[in-house]
Amino acid sequence: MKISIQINEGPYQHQASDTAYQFAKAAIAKGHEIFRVFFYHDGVDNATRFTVPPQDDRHIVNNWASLDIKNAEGEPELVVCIAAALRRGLVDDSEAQKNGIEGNNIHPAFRISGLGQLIEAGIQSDRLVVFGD
Amino acid sequence: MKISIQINEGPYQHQASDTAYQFAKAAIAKGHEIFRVFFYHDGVDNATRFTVPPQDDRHIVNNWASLDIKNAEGEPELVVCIAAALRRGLVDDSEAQKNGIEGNNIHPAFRISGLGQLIEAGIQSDRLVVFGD
Amino acid sequence: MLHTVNKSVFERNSLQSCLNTIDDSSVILLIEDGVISAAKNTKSSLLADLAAEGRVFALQGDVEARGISSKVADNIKLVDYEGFVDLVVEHGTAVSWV
Amino acid sequence: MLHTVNKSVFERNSLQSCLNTIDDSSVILLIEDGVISAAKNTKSSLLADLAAEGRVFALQGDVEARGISSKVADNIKLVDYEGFVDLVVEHGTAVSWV
Amino acid sequence: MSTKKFMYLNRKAPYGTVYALESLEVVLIAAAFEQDVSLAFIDDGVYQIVEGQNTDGIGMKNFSKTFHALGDYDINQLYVSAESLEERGLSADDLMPLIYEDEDDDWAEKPSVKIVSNAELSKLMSDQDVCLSF
Amino acid sequence: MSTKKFMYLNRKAPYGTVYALESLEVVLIAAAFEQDVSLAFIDDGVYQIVEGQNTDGIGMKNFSKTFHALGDYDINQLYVSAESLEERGLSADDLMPLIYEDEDDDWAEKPSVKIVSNAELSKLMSDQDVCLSF
Repeated sequence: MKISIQINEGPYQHQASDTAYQFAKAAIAKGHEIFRVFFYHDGVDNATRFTVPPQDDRHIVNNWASLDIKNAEGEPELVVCIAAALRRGLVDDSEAQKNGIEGNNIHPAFRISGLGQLIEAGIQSDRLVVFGD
Repeated sequence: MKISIQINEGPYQHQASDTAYQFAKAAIAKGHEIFRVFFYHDGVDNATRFTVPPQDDRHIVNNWASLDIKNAEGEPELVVCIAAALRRGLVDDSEAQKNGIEGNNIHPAFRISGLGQLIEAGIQSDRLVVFGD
Repeated sequence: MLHTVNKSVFERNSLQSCLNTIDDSSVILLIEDGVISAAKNTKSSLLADLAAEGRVFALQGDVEARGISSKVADNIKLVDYEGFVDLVVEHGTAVSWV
Repeated sequence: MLHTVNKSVFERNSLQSCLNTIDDSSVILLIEDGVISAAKNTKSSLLADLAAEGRVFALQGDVEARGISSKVADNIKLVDYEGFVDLVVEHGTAVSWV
Repeated sequence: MSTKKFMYLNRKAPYGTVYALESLEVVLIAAAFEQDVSLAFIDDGVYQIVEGQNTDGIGMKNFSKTFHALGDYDINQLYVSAESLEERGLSADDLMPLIYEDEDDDWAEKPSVKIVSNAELSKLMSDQDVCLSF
Repeated sequence: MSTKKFMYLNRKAPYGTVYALESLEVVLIAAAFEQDVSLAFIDDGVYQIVEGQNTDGIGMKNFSKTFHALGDYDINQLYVSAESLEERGLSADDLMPLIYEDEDDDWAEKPSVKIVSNAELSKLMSDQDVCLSF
């Protein structure tokens, strides 16, 4: 089955991202396809490459990256909402340049795109499951 | 009176940071001293210089920076908890170097320090007010 | 003491928890979504006695933002952010029921 | 339908809201802090009827994390993350009471 | 693309958290996808469409007027829980008069907001393919 | 530095949110400042000190054992709401046996956890100079 996931909260503050990761891993193990993971609201903060958790704790960003969820064109299907990302300071090179910001913090396993990607995930997938606060 | 503030949530997702900012501005207007603002939990995300809110919306990070809260030595008293910051991907040059991260995202009006700064704020201030989810 | 409550009484237990442990001289300030508890509704009775004693305040900006200015329950006093600061100064230790 | 509830019945209204609108064939999965509502307590009656019909599940990892394995109310079934996936597959549209 | 029934489930008050605003942003984008879109306002979500919101005092953007634009995007199924309104001491008169023009009825102006019981909401929800929660 | 009475107010369950863990991190740091420190566990906060937490199944760090270290840092005033326990079907026996060694009583081991009524909690809170909420 094709399953998509929406994540509304950032890493560590809420369990939402952890639960969604465990769910995605289990779905893949059972032979399902994760069509897309869409990071919305504070969920965009799951996509930063600046995270350094304590050594004895899980690394939520790397956990997501390790699932290596990509589409047929090889693009990441860990998708970060652009509007939510800009509001909260999660940028890639392109957005940094457009907005006069020096640097970027997006992890390469994720990509930034529009909200249409969430709707599309709802249309294309057999199931969409939301994880939030 | 000496007043300190603890902020537990990031910008935009919750009103906590907005309310705390309005409270701090009003306190200053009434002649009180804001001894320290301590950003903890997701509150650390208030300190990123990467934020680009929509043009018709308030810029929460710049709002805080505009209060220009400094101590007698000219250091910012907008203090970000280091443990919480590293977990969530908010870094300055020094922490980036220590942890092998290329780049930084801290806004120059803030500084990263330890949790002891929160306890010290409680000891030194006449009041400590917490804003959260 | 000053107790701040920032969530709606319909969504969370924080107002009830505050009321469970509040002492006889403390006051409550409703802020953010907490002002929803200031409106006349099926749970108004929770705050009625304290409000009658003049011990319940609500942040005016938050009341207006939620469009409930005309519905604020009797005896609940509206304050602005400067009034919030005054309450913090006057009432000593501040407890936030976040 | 599958309804997930991730907050404690003591803290938030989400379980009650879910129960207000759930239809006769839907099931509920308690996850994260939602598993607190799976423990025997003063609010167990809320879920008793649905549980007796075999329509209430709780995520085992979350139950164990909170140290309440021995207190899970009668008829509430424990599942792991693979069981969570199965529930999503079997029950169609998923509604999250976040 | 196939047509699916999408429901946007709104249970949070505006301003205290961003969910109401960012939910509205999704709904506006969703309009372009020509799916069957409905919005449900339950619990404190009903405050999102209360008339007379004024955010001057809190320094935040008042996005409530954007709800008036939904009709122009053919989004005209806004369901409000009667029980949620009543509990909060609110009635239909307290809500914004949101309308749309019905192209099948000579563009007559009709109300977009329907107040329904929780039992009716239950049926509506059971009928959805996708439920996005905010 | 002057000595103040600090209370750490814990009202959230562990793991669902980070507040419990990060509150404990503050308390451990606070020990170095030689203030009068107490912790209150109210509402779902009581689950923070329930015995037998096992996080193997959720991939998160089990930090509950850290509470046992508090005694060594002279933090031994842990107040638990009796009403909160009762409502949740919990009793004193369900809590971790947290202890400290009383240096004024020949290092006798004593319990750090005191179960108190909400009325007693109210008095304790009124006595504080600083209340940090998590």
